[in-house]
Amino acid sequence: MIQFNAADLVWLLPEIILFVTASAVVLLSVIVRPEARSGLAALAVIGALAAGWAAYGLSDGNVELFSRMVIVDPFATYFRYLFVLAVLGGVLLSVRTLQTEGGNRSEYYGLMLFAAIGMMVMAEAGDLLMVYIGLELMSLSLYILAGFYRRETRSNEAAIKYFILGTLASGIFVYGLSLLYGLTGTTSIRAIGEIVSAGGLSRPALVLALAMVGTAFAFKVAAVPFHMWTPDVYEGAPTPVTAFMSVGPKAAGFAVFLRVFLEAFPAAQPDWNNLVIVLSILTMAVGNIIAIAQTSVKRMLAYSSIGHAGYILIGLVGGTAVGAGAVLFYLLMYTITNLGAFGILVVLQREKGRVETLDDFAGLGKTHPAAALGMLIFLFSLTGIPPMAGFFGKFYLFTAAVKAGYVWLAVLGVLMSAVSAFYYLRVVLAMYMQEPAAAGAGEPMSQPSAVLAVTIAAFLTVGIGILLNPLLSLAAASLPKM
Amino acid sequence: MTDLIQPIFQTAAWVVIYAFVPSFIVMNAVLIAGAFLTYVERKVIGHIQQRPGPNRVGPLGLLQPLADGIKLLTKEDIIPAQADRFVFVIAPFLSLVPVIMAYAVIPWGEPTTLMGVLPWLRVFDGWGYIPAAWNPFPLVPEKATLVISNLNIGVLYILGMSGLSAYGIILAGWGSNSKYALLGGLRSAAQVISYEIAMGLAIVGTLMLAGSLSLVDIVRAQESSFWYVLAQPLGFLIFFISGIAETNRAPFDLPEAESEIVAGFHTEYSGMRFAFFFMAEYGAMVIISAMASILYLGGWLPLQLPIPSALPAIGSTLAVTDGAVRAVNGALMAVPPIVWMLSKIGFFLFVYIWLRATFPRLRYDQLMHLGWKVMLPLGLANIFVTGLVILVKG
Amino acid sequence: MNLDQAFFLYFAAMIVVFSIVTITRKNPVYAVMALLVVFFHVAGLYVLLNAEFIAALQVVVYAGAILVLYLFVLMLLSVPREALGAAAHRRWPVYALVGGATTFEIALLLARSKFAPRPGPYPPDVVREMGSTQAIGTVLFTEFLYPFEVISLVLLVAMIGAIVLTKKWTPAQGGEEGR
Amino acid sequence: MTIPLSWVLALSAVVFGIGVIGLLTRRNILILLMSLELILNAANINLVAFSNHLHSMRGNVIVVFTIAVAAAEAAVGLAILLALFRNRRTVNLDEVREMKG
Repeated sequence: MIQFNAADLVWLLPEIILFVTASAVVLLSVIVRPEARSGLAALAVIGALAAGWAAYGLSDGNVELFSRMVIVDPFATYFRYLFVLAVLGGVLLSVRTLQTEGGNRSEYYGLMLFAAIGMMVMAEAGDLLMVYIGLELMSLSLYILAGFYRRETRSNEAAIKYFILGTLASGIFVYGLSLLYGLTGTTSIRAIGEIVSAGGLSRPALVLALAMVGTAFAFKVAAVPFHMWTPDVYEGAPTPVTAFMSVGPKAAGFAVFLRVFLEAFPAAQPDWNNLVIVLSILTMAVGNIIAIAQTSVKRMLAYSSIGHAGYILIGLVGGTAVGAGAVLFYLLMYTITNLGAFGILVVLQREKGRVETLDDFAGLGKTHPAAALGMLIFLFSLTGIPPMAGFFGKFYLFTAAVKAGYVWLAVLGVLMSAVSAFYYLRVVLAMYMQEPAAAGAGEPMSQPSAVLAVTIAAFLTVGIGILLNPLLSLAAASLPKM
Repeated sequence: MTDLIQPIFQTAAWVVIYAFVPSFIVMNAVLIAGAFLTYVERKVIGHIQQRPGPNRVGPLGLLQPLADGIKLLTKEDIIPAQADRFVFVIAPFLSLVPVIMAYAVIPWGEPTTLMGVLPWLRVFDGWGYIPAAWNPFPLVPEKATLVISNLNIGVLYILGMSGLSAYGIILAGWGSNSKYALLGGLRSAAQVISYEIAMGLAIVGTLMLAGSLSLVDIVRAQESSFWYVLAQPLGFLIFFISGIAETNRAPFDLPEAESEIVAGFHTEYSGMRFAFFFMAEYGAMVIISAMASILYLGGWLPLQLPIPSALPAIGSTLAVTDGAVRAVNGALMAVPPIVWMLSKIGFFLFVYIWLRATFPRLRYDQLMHLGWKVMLPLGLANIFVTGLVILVKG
Repeated sequence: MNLDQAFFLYFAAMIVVFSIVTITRKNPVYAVMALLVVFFHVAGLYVLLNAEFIAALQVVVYAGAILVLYLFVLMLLSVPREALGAAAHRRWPVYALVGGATTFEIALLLARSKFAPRPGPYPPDVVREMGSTQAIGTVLFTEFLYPFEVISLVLLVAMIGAIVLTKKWTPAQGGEEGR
Repeated sequence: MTIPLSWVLALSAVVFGIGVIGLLTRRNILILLMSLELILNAANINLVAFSNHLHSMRGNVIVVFTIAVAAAEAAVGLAILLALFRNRRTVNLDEVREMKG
């Protein structure tokens, strides 16, 4: 029996705030005149900030609610911050492009907020069912967002591909969930952990269930060989959505990865460890190597984000606390940097036509020095050049791998970073060494909100060194229970 | 060997006694009733419009349905050359079968001994002619409930079956490979789906009061309290209006709007296949009427007048004594339950026909507006208020 | 073999056969009809497994709503009949073979695995006694209250999404997409 | 008088497999969506069977949720398909190949 206590709802305040804001945005978008709809973006931003503030207010919580369905602990709080960041970035980047390309239908912001709720539900899940429902809430919102520019065929294509493969992933997840339920008689993550630790379960079935659940997560974080949707979807979706999609769902995917694998299956660690290693190597290799061949910067960033999933997977190898902490820290760095990198693509967008190919970046250093500098910062950070944020992230990830006894894996990670430098620097070369292409392509349109978001991201990326210690201790304090 | 045969034999006996015989009776009764409903409809509308209606075949034209049936049976069976044969042929069945299946959970009256037949069957039991293991008769109860199967999810079952009616319609439209048929099919399917939601929501109020999904239990619950039409007037209205729309009857018979899209989804059908759609429509009307009776008018329960002295506020102003009312109630009680049930159904069927003769057809957007923007919110409000009342009353 | 098992075999055979029919039909209309048969037999299977509420849900939601939606969209698309049947993948025999082998292996693995019963509070007799509707309702609105609330968000998002993606678009009104 | 659990599991695995094979071999998006429904149904069969086997209601309740999710997915998937069809006039995934790389 449940002990329902209205006071428990306080712990869900961030989600409730987001939900109220999202509903208000969706309802108002029917009423408000088209020219006033950017005001709804402001409303969404305020809602997200309020949710972040509420999450901060609840940051000392460590409770289990509603028959263990929800766990609000420092781990969940950390991810709440992360998702608030992601949704803030997504909304700020969208304002102008939505008006020009997206038909100016502001349900968009509502869907983004709903997606953020889904991510939070995933990160807070105390039960595999909640993981599934959160996953669906997030994914459904994102399918719609990916296809939001419905008159653009690329957007349609991205949506349908994302939908089919995403739904397959969630189908596989439910199947795995059903097997776990059959094996343990429960779906509560902690209870599964206790029963698995006690042993005596049929091993092949357990491994199969693990593989299926893991496959679904691998789909969501775009790990090779479950990445085939990523490039097309990232390229075809509206750029602000891509920015959001490349950080939010990835962080959410890793959140449940950590929660489920470290809390429910530490006992089965030998079974999944090797799988994670293989996944990590493949992901790094395929993501980084195929990225080299790309001429579209957007698609290159898509492959690079696959590669980054590979680095993060290193942190999971061994299932150590240090590794988990490094993953948390890296996700923050990655979120800021990747939002910024895609943000530059948005900022450069012209009234007609996107800016995506390498040629578009030629001579950018001369024509738009500020944007070029921003891009330079983000690319350096993605490569992992000090003192950018990405460097610290990678540093702690690889250190964790070394500490866990996987020196060779860390070396491989560094090597792959070197490979990635090649294609990142190609953009930098194009920006500063090449002559600008013939004029006439038009000027980028003015997008104050997107510029604001990118500027903040740039400052954070560069200046993260100053905040290093508090952030590290925050990540360290936010580990899942192990 | 007997391990296998005996249970199979007993199950077979069970299936025959409990499923086959009642199903056979109900199915045929429904089909015949449906046929005569067409006669009644024409007669009633005729009188409303001051015409005699059918009056040539048999006394008062009573044999008209028979003549119609013979005509439809002997008519040439046409399948359009461009039609998708398989879909075209199967659609009428898909339309009729769910309707007939829905009758499986409709209770028609109190448990009865079937005028003493059942106890008599049990007599065989003691004679010892049949080895005990092979004897199907111990399965025969003292009294049979007048329902083929008292499912504990009866209401959901009916909703499921009514949801399936969309298939027959939509596939008939598609299979005919004709514009009018397709448009009619789409309209009709959209209508059926839209109004099914409102209907489901309307029923929820009743379910909350009765605390059961079994139709028999819902009637029983009304026996111990009062007819739910008193507690759920809004739900009743929503249910019945949605029911009319669900069965594609006037004033919601857009799928068949002759002036716009010929005869809708069954434009291309003739002969017996056409008759199937017709029977499905009338069968569905009876189902909706039966559901309305069961959910809101106490099913087979007799009408009982309130005793004046039990109503202190108005009782004294009435010029009737308790004794008179009790006498009337007693007389009403004496009427067999099944007659009550059938007359309630008949009442609703009459309302159906009456509405058809009275109201002009709605436009399609009006229909959708009514379904989604009036019925649906009202249905939700009804649930909300009902829940609130139950909560307050404890 | 007893009667339940005989029923199970019938349901299983129909489910498998019509699942195969579903994925092999050229014309999606036929696939929908085959899938309808599958859903019905799955519902029958649920009744055998003491879950008549789920069986009703299966018919009402899957057969009565989801599949009708498929059929509806199929009609709305008004795809020319010739273009309806998109061909199979070029290498389909390979996929089918690999998929079949894997399926067989998984089926074998699952059938051989031991799933020890951990008797909970709802043995079949109890469920039959109280009715699966009540049993499910009791658990759904107590232990599963929170997911029940969150699932409503999922449905809300689906609703918004379906409207946003398909609502008729009219040519530019004031330079923007009309509503 | 019960059905062996292993039979049901084998059945669900086969249905799951048929769904996956359909997903791999067919190119018609509508049939792909139907294959996804098969996969979900396989999982549901498992859950109901385990629920019966474990004497717990949890599996049945989860099925209520998966069915709701399936409805939501169908709505969104078909909406996306409609939007795609309006632009491209095709339901063949192979013809939806604008992006390469």
